[in-house]
Amino acid sequence: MSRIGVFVCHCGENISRTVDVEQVAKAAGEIPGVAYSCDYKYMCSDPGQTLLKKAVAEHKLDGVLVAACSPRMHEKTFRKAAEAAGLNPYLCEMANIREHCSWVHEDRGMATAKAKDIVKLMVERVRKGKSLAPITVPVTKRALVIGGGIAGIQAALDIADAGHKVVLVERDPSIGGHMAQLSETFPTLDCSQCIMTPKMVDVANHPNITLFTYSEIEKVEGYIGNFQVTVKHKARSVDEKKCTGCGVCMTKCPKKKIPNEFDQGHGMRPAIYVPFPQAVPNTPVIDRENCTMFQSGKCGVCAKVCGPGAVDYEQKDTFTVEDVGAIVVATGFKLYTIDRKPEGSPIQGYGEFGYGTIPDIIDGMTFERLASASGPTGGKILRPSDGKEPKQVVFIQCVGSRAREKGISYCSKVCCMYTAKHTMLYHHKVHDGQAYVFFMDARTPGKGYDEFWRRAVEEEEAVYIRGMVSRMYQRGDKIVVMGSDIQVGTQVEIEADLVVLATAVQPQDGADLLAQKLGISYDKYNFYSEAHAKLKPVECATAGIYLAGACQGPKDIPDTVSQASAAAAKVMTLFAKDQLERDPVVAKVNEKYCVGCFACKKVCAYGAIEEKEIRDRQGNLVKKVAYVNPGVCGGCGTCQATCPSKSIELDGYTDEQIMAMIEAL
Amino acid sequence: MHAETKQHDFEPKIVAFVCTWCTYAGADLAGTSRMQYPSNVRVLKFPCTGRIDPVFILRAFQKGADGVLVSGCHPGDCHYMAGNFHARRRFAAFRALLSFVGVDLNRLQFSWVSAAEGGKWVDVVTELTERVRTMGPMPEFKELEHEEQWSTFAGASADKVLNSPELKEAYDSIG
Amino acid sequence: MNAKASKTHVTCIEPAYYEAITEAIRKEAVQILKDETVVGVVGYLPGRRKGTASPALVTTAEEAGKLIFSPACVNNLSVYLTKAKKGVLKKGKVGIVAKGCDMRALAGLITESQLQREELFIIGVVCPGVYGFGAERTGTLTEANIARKCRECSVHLPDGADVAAGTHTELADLTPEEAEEMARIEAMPQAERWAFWKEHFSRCIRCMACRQVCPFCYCEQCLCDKNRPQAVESSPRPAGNMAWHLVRAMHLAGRCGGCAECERVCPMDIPLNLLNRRMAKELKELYDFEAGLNPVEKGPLNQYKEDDDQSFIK
Amino acid sequence: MTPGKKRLSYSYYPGCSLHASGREYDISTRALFKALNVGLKEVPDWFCCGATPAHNVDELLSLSLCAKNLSLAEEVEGDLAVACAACFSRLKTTQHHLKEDDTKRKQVEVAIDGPAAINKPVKHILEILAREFGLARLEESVKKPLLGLKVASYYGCLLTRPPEVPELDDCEDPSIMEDLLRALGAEPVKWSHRMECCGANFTLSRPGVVLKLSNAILESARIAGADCIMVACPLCHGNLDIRQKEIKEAYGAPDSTLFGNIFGSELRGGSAPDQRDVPIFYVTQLAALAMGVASESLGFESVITDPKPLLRDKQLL
Repeated sequence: MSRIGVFVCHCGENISRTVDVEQVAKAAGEIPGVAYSCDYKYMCSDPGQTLLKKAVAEHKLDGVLVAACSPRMHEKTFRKAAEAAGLNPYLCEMANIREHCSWVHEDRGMATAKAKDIVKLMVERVRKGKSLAPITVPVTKRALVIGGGIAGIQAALDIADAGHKVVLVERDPSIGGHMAQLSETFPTLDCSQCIMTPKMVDVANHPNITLFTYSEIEKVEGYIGNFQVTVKHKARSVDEKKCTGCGVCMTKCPKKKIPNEFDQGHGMRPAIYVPFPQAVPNTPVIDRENCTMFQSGKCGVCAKVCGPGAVDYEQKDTFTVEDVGAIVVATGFKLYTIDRKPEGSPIQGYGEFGYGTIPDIIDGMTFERLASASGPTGGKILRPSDGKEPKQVVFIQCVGSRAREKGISYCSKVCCMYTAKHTMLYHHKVHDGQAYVFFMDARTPGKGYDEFWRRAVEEEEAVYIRGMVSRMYQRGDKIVVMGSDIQVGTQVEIEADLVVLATAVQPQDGADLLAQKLGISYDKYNFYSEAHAKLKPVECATAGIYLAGACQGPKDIPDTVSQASAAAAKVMTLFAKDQLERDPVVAKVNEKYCVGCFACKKVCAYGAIEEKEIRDRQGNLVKKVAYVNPGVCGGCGTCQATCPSKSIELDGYTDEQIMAMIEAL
Repeated sequence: MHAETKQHDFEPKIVAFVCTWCTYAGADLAGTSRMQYPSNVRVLKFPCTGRIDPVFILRAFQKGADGVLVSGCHPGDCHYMAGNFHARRRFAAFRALLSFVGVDLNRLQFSWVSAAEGGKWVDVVTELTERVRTMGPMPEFKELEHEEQWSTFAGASADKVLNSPELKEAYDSIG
Repeated sequence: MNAKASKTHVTCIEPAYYEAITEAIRKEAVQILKDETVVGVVGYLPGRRKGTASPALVTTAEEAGKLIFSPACVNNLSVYLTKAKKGVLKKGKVGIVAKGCDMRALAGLITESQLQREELFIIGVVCPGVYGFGAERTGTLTEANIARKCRECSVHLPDGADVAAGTHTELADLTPEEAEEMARIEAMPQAERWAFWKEHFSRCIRCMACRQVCPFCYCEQCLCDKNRPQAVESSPRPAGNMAWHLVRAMHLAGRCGGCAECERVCPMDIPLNLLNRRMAKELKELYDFEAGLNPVEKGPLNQYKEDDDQSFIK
Repeated sequence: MTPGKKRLSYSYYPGCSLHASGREYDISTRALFKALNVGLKEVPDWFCCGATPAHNVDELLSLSLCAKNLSLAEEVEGDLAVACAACFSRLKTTQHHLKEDDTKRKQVEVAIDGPAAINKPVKHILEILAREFGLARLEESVKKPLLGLKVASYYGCLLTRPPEVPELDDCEDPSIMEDLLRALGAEPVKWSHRMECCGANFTLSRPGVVLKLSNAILESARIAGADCIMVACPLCHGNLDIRQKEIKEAYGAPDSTLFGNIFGSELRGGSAPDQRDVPIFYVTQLAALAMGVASESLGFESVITDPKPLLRDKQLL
């Protein structure tokens, strides 16, 4: 006979208002095998927990049921208390009589009856429960960082500085990300590349960092502490070991008129190129789609001029498998574009702005390149269509952002500040020019941020118009911007030479695909979801995977760097232990009865089930059975429902427990 | 949602098999949002709909459930990646079987209720409860529970089954 | 031996036809035993009573010369490879005489890792049909004595077998009795359907012959024999009977090869194959799955597609 | 008519304007449908849809007016064809609201004493021509292609907005009129003011506003090189056609155009603005003309800005 204790919580009045808790406790006491029952005002409080611990000792309880709120709320609390009292924590369960009962029913009689039933069911669950021991798994103290922008670089450097090995994987030929593209940074207006490039060099030189550029994540297997990540190294067509980075190939390449992605398509690059002069590594890559050699087989100039013989047209994609214990995802963002989106797309384009067909309507990143000393115009503000210096520039904020009707409801966070910066940069470079800004609100919470924005308005003569733009069209060589000024209450029309759109920050293309490989969740915009918005802002729900930077949501540089360091700290915390414990709700095979049909293996989404050979003492094969790798098992129990003979069983949700609960209905 | 104050002649027994990550959490949300729904439902928590064996549904009906709800995460949202996809096929097949042997499928409801869909939980539970209430108690499985093996022999079909005079005599002698 | 010969429809199948198959089987079985391709052949020997046949394992060429094939060869022999004669396989490759419906079971067993194709030598029978239960055994197969399952057989040709014995002949114009019966039940009002099955199941004596004869019921411990917990009541009472037959049908869904042995051996004449047929029909309609003659990677209930039908889910 | 295809047939809600100031639209619509052998049966006993004023005053009234008309339309077979952009907008909006809101639907059903026909398909003439009749068939049916006619297609406010209601075309960048014009052999011009407001019913209360807005439209069309403007709304037609003389008087001088630009405009550059007359056509007038319908039956006489010189010039008369 079991000796179960049932503790019925009033939750102040949250439960006792509609549920007669005394009656519930009394009824529980009458269930066979219940040795003790009581009710108490706040079970989760210190005295409540003490009450539980005392009862376990006094009544020699071998199982505990707390009838209170949702187990999602306090299961951990009470399991800890039970453990402190000497019980196995998995013999402590919760009956949810608050969320599932007192809060959703008003009839006291009915609610009390239901609460009694819930307690009755859960008593059976406790009775049939088993002691479970946490599973320990070893930790590989090597981290993978995905993405080589400022977030990835910061996380990689922090982890590496702590003495752990780091693999940094970047999709593009160079690390640096968006920050390397920026001209100057708010709120101090220091040159972005000046603060970024030293960090890039640090990464390249760090003995603990292995850098894979022009590489992508192919496959992720394993689990916290023990990931096996297959990295695809795209064929660079240049041998990184041989290349000295002299750059002769680039100067001799006959194909030079390819729009440069780094300059947002406004500068030109050859077919063999490094994205920008300070690229790390400084090894060129051949853009096979635009290379004459690859397209027609006739050229080969770069190979001929390459002294060390580093150019290799035959190079193939290669794959390596990296064993790591933790993963930091830092894949960053891209900017929304106003072009027409495909039919049925949740996100819309801007027909009223001409769907991106007017050349002198550019986005903020393009303006960064125009303003950058290393950009296509050498830092002169010249408009794309005819290379003239624009005298009237209209900046429009919240393009895509905060626009529910366009499919994006969030605030992109960085635009207010960078638009203020743009007006300043413009004013510094075109003294007789006038900047107008259409804005909804100026959102400038941040150290020195509001002062910065005020400076743009008060000292740098930017005209801020509160209101939105309804339409833009080309008339002659001007862009007519029609908008409203809601403070004056009038229509506004401006003839602009250049329009700069602060388009929304969106996750990178393929963010969802990477998330699926990693098994992490993402929101409807494809931003990665943190485990808890407030208390776990860096962790993913999937253990061992952490987030840094704009892949989780729009962020400016200081926030990104902070989060990257936080993610690194989480990785270091994980690496501080040699072994790690995990929840023991995993499947186990009854080898005696398993006949090895492997239906379980076929339905296991985790690949946790292997084939195991049972041999007799002579070493003859007796049979093959299923084996569950407890470190990999996710604990869903699909295998058990599939197994015809129920020779595989999920701890914590055994058939015995469930059947007993159904019997108690 | 207002409180159900009306007295009913029949309070059906509804059993809900739900996954812990989506529907259980959705039901929690209905609670924290103080939505109201009929109190007939008894919830059994599973890690995933993939864990739910058709035998459980059968057993619930045998043990007196008048209606059964199985609810989990929307396709693509499964915490365990694919458990609900497997469950979907399994229950599609099981429904066909139950229907073929003459079980009224109006008593067996499947739904996807996410952690954010407290309102949908309330709708699903209310709809099933009220539907089953109008259908009345489910007699089929309960009657079976109370029948004995040889009970059919006493009835009209005795001739058909008891096809030898010796057996019939033996049976009649038992009384 | 030419299985691909154009098929003919006749009003009855004479003993000579079966004799030709018998010859072909003997020749093949003797050969593979002689050249030690296999360690034994599972086939049929004449039964003690006239007009019967019984399953047998032959291990010598001499015995193999006595193998037969007749309309009385009703058994699905694949069951001898997993349960009764499981030990045979360990010694080496085994030959087996298999009709189309038996081959589906072999394919299923290979899918479920219970057999390896390379350990089998399949002597496929181009089977025109076998006797129905209780039918008159005249030596000639006619519309009057053919088994119900054979009336709508779609696997006369044992594609995928190592060798095939027989030419394609089948009885002409047979009404699909099982399909019609299934349609009749489906057309009943729900309460009538329940009454139909309730009556049938209540007769069940739980002799477990259906389980014993099923090639797919190879579990070492059946769920329905477990008592901790007891999912299915084990005594022959109506409640447990209903549960047993539903669990059985569910466990066979997507696996059953349609050999109808369960129905043949049932002493209480419960139309068990109708349940299996109904599940097969559903899985064909929903997932386009049909038990076939060749092994597959995963059965229909061990896989999914993201866009599977979910019209029944709210 | 293509053999094998069922003859299209519609019920028809002309609306008040088409029986009064916009008669040309009504008669050209009927003439066009007749020429295309498409059935058109006027809804018996229809009344005003409430137009723009009603819903500003009393929502229930405006919904009920349309709902009643829709249920009258249910009596006539075929989808409901509507020519007036405002009627179209009101009928579609009503269906949209009543589908979304059960409470409102019930109120309305009490008011009109019957079920609201929320599922009766309501189609604008444009979609009937371009989609249901089909551009290819239309092109085949053309007898007199509108060669050399440069047309600015003017959508106005209501045809495509708000995005979820009319389901006619892309809300901000539609192309249905241009597609139609190309099928008729005309040349649609690319211009900026396709979607701007003409001033609508301010024409009565604050004509100054209308002059300003309509002038911007006319001028933009002239700059784009258009010979004429094509509309699908009697009110737009009225504003652009009837007010042309007043607009010229008000904005004839250089630098007095468009909105009051508060931030230095240099666009007009001092030269006198183009003062050409811009005839305004209804969609159906142009289409019927291309189908070879006699111009006398298209109501060209009753408009203010005479289109005949232009049509003669293009050898279309």
